[in-house]
Amino acid sequence: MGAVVKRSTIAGVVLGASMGLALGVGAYTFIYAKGASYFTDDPKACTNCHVMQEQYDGWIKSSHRSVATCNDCHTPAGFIGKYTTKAQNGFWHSFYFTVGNYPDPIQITKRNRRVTEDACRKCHADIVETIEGHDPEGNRTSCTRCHRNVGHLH
Amino acid sequence: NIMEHKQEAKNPFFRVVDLTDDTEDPAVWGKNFPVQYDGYMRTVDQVRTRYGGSEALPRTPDDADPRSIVAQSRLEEDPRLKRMWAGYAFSIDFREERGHAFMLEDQTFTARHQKPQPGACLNCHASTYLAHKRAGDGDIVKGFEKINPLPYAEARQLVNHPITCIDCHDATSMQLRITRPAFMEGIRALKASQGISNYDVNRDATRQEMRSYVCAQCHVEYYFKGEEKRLVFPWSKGSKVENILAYYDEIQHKDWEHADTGAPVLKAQHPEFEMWSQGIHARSGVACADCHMPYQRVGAHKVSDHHVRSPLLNINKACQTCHNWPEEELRERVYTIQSRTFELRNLAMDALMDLISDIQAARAAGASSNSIAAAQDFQRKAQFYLDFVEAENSTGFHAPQEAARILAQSIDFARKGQNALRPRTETASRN
Amino acid sequence: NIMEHKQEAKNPFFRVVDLTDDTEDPAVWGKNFPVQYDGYMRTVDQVRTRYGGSEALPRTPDDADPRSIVAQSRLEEDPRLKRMWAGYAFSIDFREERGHAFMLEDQTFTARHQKPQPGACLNCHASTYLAHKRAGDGDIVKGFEKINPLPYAEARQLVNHPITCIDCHDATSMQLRITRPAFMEGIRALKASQGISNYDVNRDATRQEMRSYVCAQCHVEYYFKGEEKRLVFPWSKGSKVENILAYYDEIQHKDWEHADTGAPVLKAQHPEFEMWSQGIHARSGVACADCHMPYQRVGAHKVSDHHVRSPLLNINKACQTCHNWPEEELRERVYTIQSRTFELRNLAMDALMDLISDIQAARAAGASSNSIAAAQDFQRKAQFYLDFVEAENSTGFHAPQEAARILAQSIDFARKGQNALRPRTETASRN
Ligand code: HEC
Ligand code: HEC
Ligand code: HEC
Ligand code: HEC
Ligand code: HEC
Ligand code: HEC
Ligand code: HEC
Ligand code: HEC
Ligand code: HEC
Ligand code: HEC
Ligand code: HEC
Ligand code: HEC
Ligand code: HEC
Ligand code: HEC
Ligand SMILES: [Ca+2]
Ligand SMILES: [Ca+2]
Repeated sequence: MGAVVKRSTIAGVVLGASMGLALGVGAYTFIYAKGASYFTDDPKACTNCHVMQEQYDGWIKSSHRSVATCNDCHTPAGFIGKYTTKAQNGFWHSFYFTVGNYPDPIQITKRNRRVTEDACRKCHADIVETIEGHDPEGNRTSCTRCHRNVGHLH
Repeated sequence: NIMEHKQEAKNPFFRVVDLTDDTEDPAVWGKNFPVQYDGYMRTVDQVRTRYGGSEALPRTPDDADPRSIVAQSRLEEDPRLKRMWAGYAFSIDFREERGHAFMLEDQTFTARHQKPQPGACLNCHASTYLAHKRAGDGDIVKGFEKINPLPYAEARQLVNHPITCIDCHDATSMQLRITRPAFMEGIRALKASQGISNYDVNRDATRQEMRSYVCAQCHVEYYFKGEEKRLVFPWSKGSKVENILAYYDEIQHKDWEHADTGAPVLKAQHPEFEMWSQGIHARSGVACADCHMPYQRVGAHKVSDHHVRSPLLNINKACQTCHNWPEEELRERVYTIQSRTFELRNLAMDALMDLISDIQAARAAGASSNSIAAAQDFQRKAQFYLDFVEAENSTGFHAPQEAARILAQSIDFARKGQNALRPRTETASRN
Repeated sequence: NIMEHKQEAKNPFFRVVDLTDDTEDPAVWGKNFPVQYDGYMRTVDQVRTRYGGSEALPRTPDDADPRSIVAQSRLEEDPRLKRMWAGYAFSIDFREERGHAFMLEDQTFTARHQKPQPGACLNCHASTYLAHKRAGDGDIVKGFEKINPLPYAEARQLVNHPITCIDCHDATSMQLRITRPAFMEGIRALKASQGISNYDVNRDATRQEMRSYVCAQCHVEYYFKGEEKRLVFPWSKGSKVENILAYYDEIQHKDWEHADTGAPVLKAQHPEFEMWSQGIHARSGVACADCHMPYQRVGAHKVSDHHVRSPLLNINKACQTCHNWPEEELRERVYTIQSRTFELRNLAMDALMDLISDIQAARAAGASSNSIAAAQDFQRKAQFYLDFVEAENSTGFHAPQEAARILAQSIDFARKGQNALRPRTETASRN
């Protein structure tokens, strides 16, 4: 019993410390790297992190350049969803950017791919209604399997 | 116009008629889904590609065969095929396959019926869902078992259409579903060989898998098992060519005895699903329907193009959604793959002809039965491997390197068979 | 850290030293380009992949060969190679190739020097740009012609480094450039065969082409022409295996006479460029450097990873920029391709061994010189085709179906060679 308590206490301390560290770097990153612009819909906000330059360049070349910005595809619909996703992404963004230890090329996470695939349906519900209509939940068509270049043309 | 689109958008389809699990006639389904029906009806088109599609050849109808148009004869194009299948029904009549609209009449009138065929043939050439359901009193597996052993002509009376909507779709939800007992059993055996037990395809398959599985009910290698003529897909050891041959070897199955050589040989038939499974597209999750029934825009909607055909006749929708290359370039990529396959297919065919000649000669010269048996076994292997690619209808495209590998093996088998009959010139062999 | 990033973004590099067209030492270049230099120096790493990379094996240095570490011997791994090359220097010593850092010492100390080798060898194993320039008084082609015919040991004195920066880069613009006369001439001949006359690679190649051409200066099939030992890439009829064989047949070139059979045979060597040219990646404009020197992010910049190596040791950067699949899946895709190639390579190797045994036996038994000559010609073909894939270092990955096609042809040649020596058992042949 005692051993278990002790171990979880240590775990708690370690976790707390690393959270603190992460928040610290997060704050530094936020100010220096013009993080405030992160809360806007301006695509340049994302490229303030030059690591995102490639996606920006790809977006500029893509068919959606004039119809959708980053947030149209990478945040869920609705204010709360949008800003929790941003907060969550923003935290990891700052953390990885500062620590410098992230996959390169960057790869979208499962969760965010889902967000993005939802975004397609926000705008294109009409056209895909026919092919989606009879689809059981959780077993849907992946738009990017065919349209992998719409958001970013690399 | 926008008004119209908005209108359509709210009504993905007009439920003009009520479809039930007993509605067979596609024209009735077509009332609710006119676009899909329209595509479906266009499978009568015949256009040739370099290695695929089909050519519409006029013929004079006669009593035995009322068809006024058929596809080109493959036996006339390449007489080596006749010799490869000497003694088997395929050496009598074998044509390039054409669209789904023709499946029932092409089967009914093929001259292959000169050898008696069973009702099991119908599984892949007719809308059998309701026939099975009726014959089995609601149990399609029972119906399947009843119809399989009937003589073809008798079973033929029980069906009315080539494949129709109800063979692929659930009438109420329109979801894809598997209706063929042979595939339910085949895929269960295949999954078991991969360590997945008790696989129920209609319960466990994902939607994307279903977009290939509905095709794999027919576009696969098969045989009729035992007196019951049960249609079986020989996948319990796996679906690669060596697994299937091992299966047949184990049960000592032969399709026929070769007329020129006496070898107990096998014919492979349209293993599109098996070959595709070994290719990079399957590995990347690209389904048969993605290429052969690509989405097309119709008004404000997307629909699957039910005009099932060669993707080379529709490169724009079939390939360019994923591949950003010009149409001409994509066609060239396919032709490059196909011409390599065709080159090796011809090499393997020549090797097999040489082996057949050698066995014939050796039997005439009274060679030892041991060496003849060895050569016959090589013929069985060479023939099955070659046929696996020859019968596969993409001329290698579905899995380019795998097709070449199989043909290389076939060449080696055929030539080794010759060796078995041709001893070295010396007596003491060295090293 | 961010501070640093912003800083770096403004200074793509610090010009610490002035580089000229005579700066050979890579350490000097490294002052301006520390990251590239760092990668370059890491080509000493030895890590094995399933079929590639290399293994660092300790050895006891001796007078003839001071190396304390070498790569694994391919001859020990597969003794059939010895017999395939019987009578040729390759049957004495042949190892898995390793990183660029070793190219000069591995060449200097290979036991293949038991057969005398010319200075031409150095073209691909040393930084020869300045050696050529000096020997030719500023004209590298003249220098090339002078050094080629020298005995190896003598020529060896004229070079100091394995490949260095100046062999690939222009010292002032840092642009890629071709420095090897053999490639300038080879690619001109190849383009001419495609109807493009007077091709000047340093003038006409695009930047993306250069990202492969710099490698194609060495990773290609070659031979030494005539007494001048001119290094020649045999591409005037094209660069596919049949074009190259036709070239050698026309000039009746042989690399050596096979010790066991007396056949006038050819050895293919590292035709990576030729094989890649037949693959889907080349067709899609993917260059050697895209996979073997992918961009990597260093601070705010992208630099080409000068640690040239197997992409399987760097899948994330080498493949995932284009292919959105997990690392494990990408590795499996490569292994699937390679294991098919390896399977056929072994089949072709066995067929060739069988043919060699048969020719040996037939010669011992005093078979007709006609049939022996026919079999020897088949050996020449089978050997060259097999070697073309065997010597190609990607185990088929660079062009999977093409590699399989070549091996299938090889098998057919070898087995037909056996037939040429083994008459049928009967007298009157029937069809
Ligand atoms: C039209 C929709 C769309 C827009 C607009 C868009 N993206 Fe994306 N983005 C995607 C999709 C889809 C993916 C996943 C790519 C994949 O699956 O290959 C993605 C992936 C990413 C990734 C991960 C990299 C990867 O390839 O997985 C980053 C980073 C990214 N986007 C940033 C941005 C930025 C920054 C912008 C604005 C400049 C932007 N995106 C605009 C759809 C979009
Ligand atoms: C503070 C710098 C920074 C800013 C600002 C930034 N990003 Fe990123 N982003 C990163 C880094 C670093 C990564 C890689 C981390 C990882 O892979 O999880 C990344 C990864 C991503 C990914 C792929 C990983 C995932 O979580 O799916 C997406 C999508 C993405 N960013 C979208 C955006 C969008 C949209 C914006 C603007 C609203 C944005 N980013 C703004 C630094 C930033
Ligand atoms: C903010 C709304 C919005 C979002 C989100 C969005 N799109 Fe679009 N999309 C549009 C509009 C508007 C057009 C028409 C653009 C045009 O005609 O140029 C369009 C056009 C298209 C087209 C046809 C043109 C082309 O690029 O081929 C495709 C395909 C498409 N979208 C797919 C997607 C996919 C897949 C996603 C999700 C990854 C997505 N869209 C997300 C608004 C959006
Ligand atoms: C299997 C491939 C495939 C998948 C998956 C797919 N599409 Fe498409 N999509 C296509 C094809 C093919 C077209 C072009 C149809 C045409 O031109 O007639 C298309 C066209 C479109 C268009 C443009 C129609 C136009 O002409 O303006 C949009 C928008 C679109 N798709 C959105 C989506 C969305 C959203 C999803 C996910 C729910 C999706 N697609 C999934 C193949 C696909
Ligand atoms: C990536 C695209 C793609 C996928 C996926 C695919 N095919 Fe094909 N298929 C082709 C091409 C290309 C051809 C060659 C057509 C030609 O030669 O005209 C072909 C040919 C065929 C043919 C012969 C057509 C003719 O015109 O004679 C049949 C039958 C076939 N495929 C069935 C299938 C089945 C069943 C599946 C799934 C198990 C499948 N295909 C998956 C692209 C594909
Ligand atoms: C009920 C059995 C059955 C099913 C299910 C089936 N097919 Fe077929 N298919 C056939 C038969 C039989 C033919 C040959 C018809 C003939 O030649 O008369 C054929 C022909 C074809 C052809 C050749 C057309 C031509 O012009 O040469 C293609 C392509 C094809 N099928 C693809 C598919 C695809 C894709 C699916 C699934 C979406 C599918 N098939 C489902 C039995 C079937
Ligand atoms: C497992 C499914 C299946 C069974 C069982 C089946 N077929 Fe087919 N058949 C196909 C498919 C798929 C095609 C189209 C592909 C091809 O021709 O290779 C086809 C094509 C044909 C064709 C047109 C091409 C040709 O070969 O001339 C005829 C005729 C034919 N079948 C007759 C028969 C007969 C007779 C039987 C019974 C002995 C039979 N089929 C059993 C699936 C099947
Ligand atoms: C050979 C099999 C096959 C036959 C026969 C068939 N379908 Fe389909 N159908 C498909 C496939 C595959 C899809 C794509 C399903 C998916 O993506 O989940 C589809 C999709 C559909 C859809 C959904 C919307 C769309 O277009 O993607 C409708 C509606 C439909 N079919 C109606 C019909 C009708 C009506 C008939 C008869 C005239 C018919 N089908 C015959 C295979 C078939
Ligand atoms: C839904 C997406 C999709 C469709 C549709 C599709 N492909 Fe592909 N194709 C892929 C993917 C994924 C790969 C594997 C390479 C990769 O991961 O990028 C591939 C690979 C290939 C290759 C290289 C592999 C080989 O076999 O040599 C060729 C050639 C090719 N496709 C041609 C075609 C043609 C022709 C069509 C139309 C008949 C087609 N593809 C349809 C997604 C698709
Ligand atoms: C699309 C990626 C790709 C391209 C383009 C490519 N290669 Fe490779 N290469 C590979 C892979 C994968 C291997 C196999 C590595 C292994 O087995 O470890 C390989 C193996 C090699 C090897 C043997 C490496 C070893 O570890 O033993 C050499 C040498 C080589 N390639 C040279 C070249 C040259 C020269 C070119 C251009 C003419 C080229 N490659 C183009 C991916 C590529
Ligand atoms: C001057 C000749 C030359 C040039 C130019 C050259 N190579 Fe090499 N390469 C060699 C030699 C020689 C070796 C073998 C060295 C040894 O085994 O000691 C080698 C080995 C390799 C290996 C094998 C590494 C291993 O671990 O097995 C790869 C991969 C490779 N080269 C790729 C490339 C690429 C990519 C380029 C162009 C960017 C290139 N080479 C340019 C001569 C060259
Ligand atoms: C046209 C360029 C070229 C020429 C000329 C050349 N090499 Fe190489 N050599 C290479 C490349 C590329 C490799 C790495 C790939 C491989 O080993 O297949 C290599 C690898 C080697 C290796 C290491 C692997 C092995 O075979 O044991 C030795 C040793 C070697 N060469 C010796 C020589 C000798 C001796 C000569 C002269 C007879 C020579 N080379 C001429 C390009 C060349
Ligand atoms: C085997 C050939 C080869 C050698 C040797 C070589 N490089 Fe490179 N280098 C390349 C290639 C290929 C590129 C990519 C050029 C492009 O994309 O245009 C490159 C690019 C570069 C660049 C441009 C920035 C970048 O990283 O893409 C610099 C700077 C550079 N090399 C420096 C060096 C230095 C310093 C050395 C010696 C230590 C060296 N190189 C040796 C082939 C080589
Ligand atoms: C610069 C882009 C790029 C890079 C880097 C790249 N590929 Fe590809 N790959 C392609 C393209 C383009 C195709 C052809 C299919 C297509 O058009 O989508 C392809 C096709 C393939 C295929 C299917 C063809 C075949 O030969 O079976 C495989 C497997 C593959 N790539 C694996 C790899 C691996 C492994 C690596 C890393 C060693 C790699 N690729 C690096 C762009 C790339
Ligand atoms: Ca056809
Ligand atoms: Ca190696």
